[in-house]
Amino acid sequence: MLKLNQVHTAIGGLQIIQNVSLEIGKGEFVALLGSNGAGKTTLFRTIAGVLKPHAGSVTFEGVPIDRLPVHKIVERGLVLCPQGRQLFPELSVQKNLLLGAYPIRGEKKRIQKNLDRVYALFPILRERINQKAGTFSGGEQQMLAIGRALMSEPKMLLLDEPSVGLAPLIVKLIADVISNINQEMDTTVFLSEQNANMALNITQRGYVLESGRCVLDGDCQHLKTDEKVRKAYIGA
Amino acid sequence: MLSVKSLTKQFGGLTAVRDVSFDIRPGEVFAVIGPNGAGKSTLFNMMTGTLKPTWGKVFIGEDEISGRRPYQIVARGVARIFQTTSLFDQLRVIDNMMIAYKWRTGLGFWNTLLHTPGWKKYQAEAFMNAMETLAFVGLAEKSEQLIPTLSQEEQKRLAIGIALVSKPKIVLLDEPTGGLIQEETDRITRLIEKIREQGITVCLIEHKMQMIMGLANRIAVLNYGEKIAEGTPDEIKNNQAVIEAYLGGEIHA
Amino acid sequence: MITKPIHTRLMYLALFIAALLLPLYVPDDYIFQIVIMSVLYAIATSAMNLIIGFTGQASLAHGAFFGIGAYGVAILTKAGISFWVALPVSALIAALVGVLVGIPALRTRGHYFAIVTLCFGVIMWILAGNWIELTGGHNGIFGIPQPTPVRLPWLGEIEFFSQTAQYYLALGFLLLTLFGLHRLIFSVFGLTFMAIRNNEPLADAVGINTFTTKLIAFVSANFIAALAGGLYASMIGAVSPSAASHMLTFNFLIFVILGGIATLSGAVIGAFAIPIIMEFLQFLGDYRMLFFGALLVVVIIFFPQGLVGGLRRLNQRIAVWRQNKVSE
Amino acid sequence: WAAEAVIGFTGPLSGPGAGYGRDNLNGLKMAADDINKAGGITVKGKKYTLKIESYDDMIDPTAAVNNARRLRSRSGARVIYNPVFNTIAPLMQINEQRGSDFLLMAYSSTPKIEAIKNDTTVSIPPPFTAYVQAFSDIAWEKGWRKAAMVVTLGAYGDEWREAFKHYWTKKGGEIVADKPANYYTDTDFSAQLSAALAANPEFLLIGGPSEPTGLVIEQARNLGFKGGFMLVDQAKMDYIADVVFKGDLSTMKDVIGIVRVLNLPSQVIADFTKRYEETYKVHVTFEAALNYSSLFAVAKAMEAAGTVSDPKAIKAAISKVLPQSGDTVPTPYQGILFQKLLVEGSVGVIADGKYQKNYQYIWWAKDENAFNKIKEKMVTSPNVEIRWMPVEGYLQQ
Amino acid sequence: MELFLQQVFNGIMFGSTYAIVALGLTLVMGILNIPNFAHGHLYMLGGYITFFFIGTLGLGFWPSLVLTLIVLGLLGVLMERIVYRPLTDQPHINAFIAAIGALIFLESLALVVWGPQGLRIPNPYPQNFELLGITIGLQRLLVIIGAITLIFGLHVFMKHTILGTTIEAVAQNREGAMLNGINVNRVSAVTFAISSATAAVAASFLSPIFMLSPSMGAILGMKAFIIVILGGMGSIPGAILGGYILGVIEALGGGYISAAYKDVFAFGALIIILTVKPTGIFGKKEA
Ligand SMILES: Nc1ncnc2c1ncn2[C@@H]1O[C@H](COP(=O)(O)OP(=O)(O)OP(=O)(O)O)[C@@H](O)[C@H]1O
Ligand SMILES: Nc1ncnc2c1ncn2[C@@H]1O[C@H](COP(=O)(O)OP(=O)(O)OP(=O)(O)O)[C@@H](O)[C@H]1O
Ligand SMILES: [Mg+2]
Ligand SMILES: [Mg+2]
Repeated sequence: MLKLNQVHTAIGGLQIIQNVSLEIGKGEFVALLGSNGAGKTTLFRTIAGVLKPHAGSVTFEGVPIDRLPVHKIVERGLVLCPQGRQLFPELSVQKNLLLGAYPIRGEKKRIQKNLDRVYALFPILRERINQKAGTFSGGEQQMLAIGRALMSEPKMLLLDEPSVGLAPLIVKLIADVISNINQEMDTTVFLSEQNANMALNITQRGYVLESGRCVLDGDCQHLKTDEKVRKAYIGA
Repeated sequence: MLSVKSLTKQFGGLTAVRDVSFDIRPGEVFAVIGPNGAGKSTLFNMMTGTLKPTWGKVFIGEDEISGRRPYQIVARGVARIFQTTSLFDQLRVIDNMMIAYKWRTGLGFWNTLLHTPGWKKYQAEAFMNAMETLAFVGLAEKSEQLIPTLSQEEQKRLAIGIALVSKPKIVLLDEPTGGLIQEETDRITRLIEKIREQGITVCLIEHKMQMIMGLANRIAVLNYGEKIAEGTPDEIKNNQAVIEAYLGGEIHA
Repeated sequence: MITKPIHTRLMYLALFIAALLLPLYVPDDYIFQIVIMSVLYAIATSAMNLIIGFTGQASLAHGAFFGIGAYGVAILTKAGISFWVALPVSALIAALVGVLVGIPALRTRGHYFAIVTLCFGVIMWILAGNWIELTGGHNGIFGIPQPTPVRLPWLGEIEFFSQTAQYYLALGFLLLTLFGLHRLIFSVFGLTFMAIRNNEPLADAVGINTFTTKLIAFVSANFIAALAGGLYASMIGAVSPSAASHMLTFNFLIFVILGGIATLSGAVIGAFAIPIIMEFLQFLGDYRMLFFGALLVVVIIFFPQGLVGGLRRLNQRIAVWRQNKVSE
Repeated sequence: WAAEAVIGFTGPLSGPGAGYGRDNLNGLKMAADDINKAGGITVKGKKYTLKIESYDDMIDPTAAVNNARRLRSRSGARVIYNPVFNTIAPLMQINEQRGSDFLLMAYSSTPKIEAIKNDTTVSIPPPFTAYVQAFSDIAWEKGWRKAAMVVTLGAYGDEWREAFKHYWTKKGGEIVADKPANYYTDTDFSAQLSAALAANPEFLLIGGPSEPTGLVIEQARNLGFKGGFMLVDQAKMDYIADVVFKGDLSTMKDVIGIVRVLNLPSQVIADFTKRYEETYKVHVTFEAALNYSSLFAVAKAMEAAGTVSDPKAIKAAISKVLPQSGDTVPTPYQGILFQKLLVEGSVGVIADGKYQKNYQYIWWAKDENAFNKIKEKMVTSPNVEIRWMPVEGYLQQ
Repeated sequence: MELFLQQVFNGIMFGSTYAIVALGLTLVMGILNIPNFAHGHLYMLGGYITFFFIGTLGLGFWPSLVLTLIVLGLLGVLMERIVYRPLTDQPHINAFIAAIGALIFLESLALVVWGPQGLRIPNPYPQNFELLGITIGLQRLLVIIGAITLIFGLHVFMKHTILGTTIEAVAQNREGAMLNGINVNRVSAVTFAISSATAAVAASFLSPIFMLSPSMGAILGMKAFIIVILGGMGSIPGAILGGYILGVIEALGGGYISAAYKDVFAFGALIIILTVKPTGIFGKKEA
């Protein structure tokens, strides 16, 4: 479904992503592990088209997307739920969600269906339809961000560190919802996390990123028992 | 050491912190935990003068510091780091440290302009202290580097170094390991222990329970702006209210 | 702190000598006039760089403080006070006004600070045009005496009627300004300016009295701007509201940005380059400003770091090119 | 092949003063063309053509000084024109410097210019105070007593208001409102006009640049004002009538102002106006006419002085070539007084929507006798009345 | 009393102009974060374009208004594309310098094309009528009504259409909007088009009462800039309220106290407001 071939990305002259190749099949649930600053966000932004790789290629469903503008990539069904949530703080919950449905604007029925689906996942959002997104707590904002990303029925969802800075209770809730999205809604999910414990528990496969290079990959059981991964990401 | 008396903060209609009191004892590591939006950072902001409390007071020893400006509070020995790593990222590592040391010196406008005899002395003193503290946080070799070239962990260390350089009595650390992986978290934990060994009191906000439980002498738990518990790690672990509001019955994350 | 490598020092020395010998080389009064004015502008622009470039506070009242200096010297010297007293007194008045304005204005930040200072600038400009008893209204004040001659050892008595004398007078002040600014900026104290520009909440949190520091930068900038204004008044011999107008501020701003913000040399280069370009474009006649407007846009797009930034980039390119050559 | 004598011009050619600056410049250009077409000038047997070189200064003193320096050192101009007091003053600071001296031809009607003693300055227009007195006298004769002022802000406007207030109240008139407005930046004057009209004046003293002055007339009428207008001399009655109101005098109805150029008692005026308007595609103004005449005087003075490069000598020779005759220039100069060229203040009147008789005021004659001597030499015409009116500060002769 | 009413009416008419012009600017400043100091010059150009259609081509008032609106809208798009888009990632002060360049260019352009003399457009509705003892010009009334219609229309557009919402979304979070499939560049272009078109409307309505000159945009542009900040950057109600406040202060200050100092009152009031409330009337609290 998604294929990266020897991707290099630089920001402001600084090489951040170096020679990353990976492939994710339809319906898979894959983790991207890496410490802070390893380049996870940069990689995701490259896939989503916010940054343009200066070498290598990104293909989605067989079509090269690395030169497309972001909105065209979204229209193809590849949606990034960004780190830091990137909500519209002054707009209501409802409007945030409706903007998530921008690629399918006009299709009233479909939008309503998706709205109901998101409210079913996160009942708390339904209670606060008219509250401004900016006044939400961190956990609620994360839910809204995920909900918004689902509004256009993406074929593939990139989730960038949804658990960062969240309380243990909320982390668990979010983890459940993401598994649910992958399994029940049949959405391919690529999840970036430095909380390896959580990520490796719910995903099937994972890549490990260090200083912009992909240093390790394999299925989760394998990764969990890897000595280096244990020491660096999971702890004694 | 540092005591907080009935602190309350309202933002418009929202009460972010409600009637919170506690005392931090000299030499301990005091942790503040709680769900997102519980008001932890707001509490820190009031303790350091970044925000004015709507109600309540903060004392350092006998001295009331609430209502004073941040720089006055720093001068009374309270240093802090921010939740999102905050550095002077247009400047070099050493410059960051010197700036933080400046208030302890006489490096003011006239001394600088006129290069008075004191100026040289202060300049040397500032440099020495900066280098010493950099060595303490493990960044001695990086003194000439620019901030963007540092790793995340190094940036966190530098942030802690900036707080320490002016020799505070107490440092307030807001999520010093936020976003770090386990390995790095462990190293920062060791650094915090080292700070405690220096006799500096530490007040800490974290979400990483494993780390907190091992490090803190005492913990206060906030929920919806209110303090719902205070005690030793063992007491907190078994506190029913805390489990329901925050821990969710599971103690590692 | 930041010690300069020897070849930069040599370059500065060469520039200094060239500046001293310049009167020998100017081809005519016209070029000389532009040079003198550029030296004055360079003083004001360097000061503006202190508050805008290094401290990050976009003060748009700079022209007004230039004007306070100009009017101060005009009024005082016409009242018979010696230029050498009138100049520092006017600059001190500007500094005082700076304190009074800065205390409320520095409560605001970013765009808001820019607008508050712009409004203050416009008010001063209007006052200059309408407070007839003090400022002579829109006609301004004319017949301002030249600086009173000074007696110096070896050189004898120096009059300031000739362009050469005016040039050295202005140059002296420019060097003094640069010397002072250099001391301030390349020091721990100067780092606090940049700390505020970079991250004000953190600066606050590490014990810097950010408000006072900003005020010091603002007031110093105003003091120097007023010095430049005072020199201007006595050299041009007449002041009118245009010497205190916001258009002047915008000119300074253009000099700073196109020269290269937050570099000592950028402000000076901008203050020379832009007026010279403007004069050079005279041949375009009616189309001059049309062209100049377009040129501003193009330059800012292609040289966002100003001319100094452009030069640096060029230097880097050359260095890289050399390295490649060596490695070949 | 003749040598060139460069006449410099620095003035506003862009920005709010651009129209005014160009009127000045056009007059000079036309004069130079006419002089050159007639064979140029002959100085000590050598033929010269005149060349106008102009630079924009946007009324910025620094730019004006730069321009003058450029004109003097690069182009060798020894005569430089400038039309705004704010830039004239600094030019007077440099125009006597050894080696870079030039004759400053200053077009500004403020008497302040004469307050600065300068051996190489000549001012071109009549002092506006002459108009203040002349207009007031005519208004008084018409029986107007209650005045309200909505004059332009700025140096010139401020001085006009002050002078008018002084003279009008001395005469016994009353000023019921003084609400200046910025004619350069404002486009709506109803706030000031409403306030002024609320005091029920019989006439309004208004004016600044001509176009906005026309607008003020229109807006005042729209607010229901039925009385008369007095226009400060910067506002040109003919421009307002012909351009703003397209020749229809019914809105203006009752006006006292500077004379319509076409109504000047001069033999060449019709031809001058026609050629001017054809060449520059703009309405002729008094500035154009006066500058035109002044350059003729300068050219003649160069011939008389036998030099094109000695400003002092040229200035000294000006008195020898005056008075000018009415069949060469539209506004003949009668003489020069220290540094002021002498030309009568010409006043035009519109009453009940029709042009009336014009008045020409001789403002510099010390006594009746001197006046009659001057009058003899002047061009006359049946619908012009020549009057004597001494103006304070100019009675030395 | 009548005089007072007359002045208030004048103030409201002015305020209407200020409000529309500031509204257009706040869209661009609040949303695209571009300090478009040349906004007043777009207004000036709008006046000249109207003059071109009415005076030179002899079209009627309303068709000219619509045509001007279109021309200026396109010009806005062009300006965004050529001048400001290349500066997206630069500091604001650079965009400010570019804006100064753009305004110098536009003013010189008008000067070269139409000359320095003031130009007039015949007034399509020269009728006057009396109400409560004050004289009201029909065209002036039209300015007020036009402004209110425009403000209302813009409000509906921003709050109740999906395109309007995308504009707000881009304002609040550019990258977030991008990631939702919004074509941010197109939104910028549309915003700029709307912004310049509103300036053009103001100019079209006013030019029959006023006079056109190349420098007429300078002061208005500066005032619009100040109003936007006074109201709170990006705040639409702030721009409208700020516009009316300034209009009325000027009319009353200019009419009753002193025209020379009327801007001193207006700007002085502004300084006081901002030092009391450092982020403008409707400004967001700083984090
Ligand atoms: N705009 C930028 N300019 C310069 N460097 C940048 C920029 N954005 C990111 N970087 C650098 O790129 C590297 C990778 O950053 P990235 O945000 O992709 O990491 P990450 O793995 O997502 O980390 P995190 O856990 O913090 O989300 C870091 O060293 C960072 O400093
Ligand atoms: N400046 C402000 N204006 C309005 N509300 C604020 C402001 N700062 C914080 N809040 C609100 O106050 C509450 C407490 O926020 P605070 O940042 O203190 O939480 P926290 O406990 O630090 O959470 P986290 O663990 O996510 O950092 C939140 O609901 C937040 O939205
Ligand atoms: Mg990341
Ligand atoms: Mg927090």
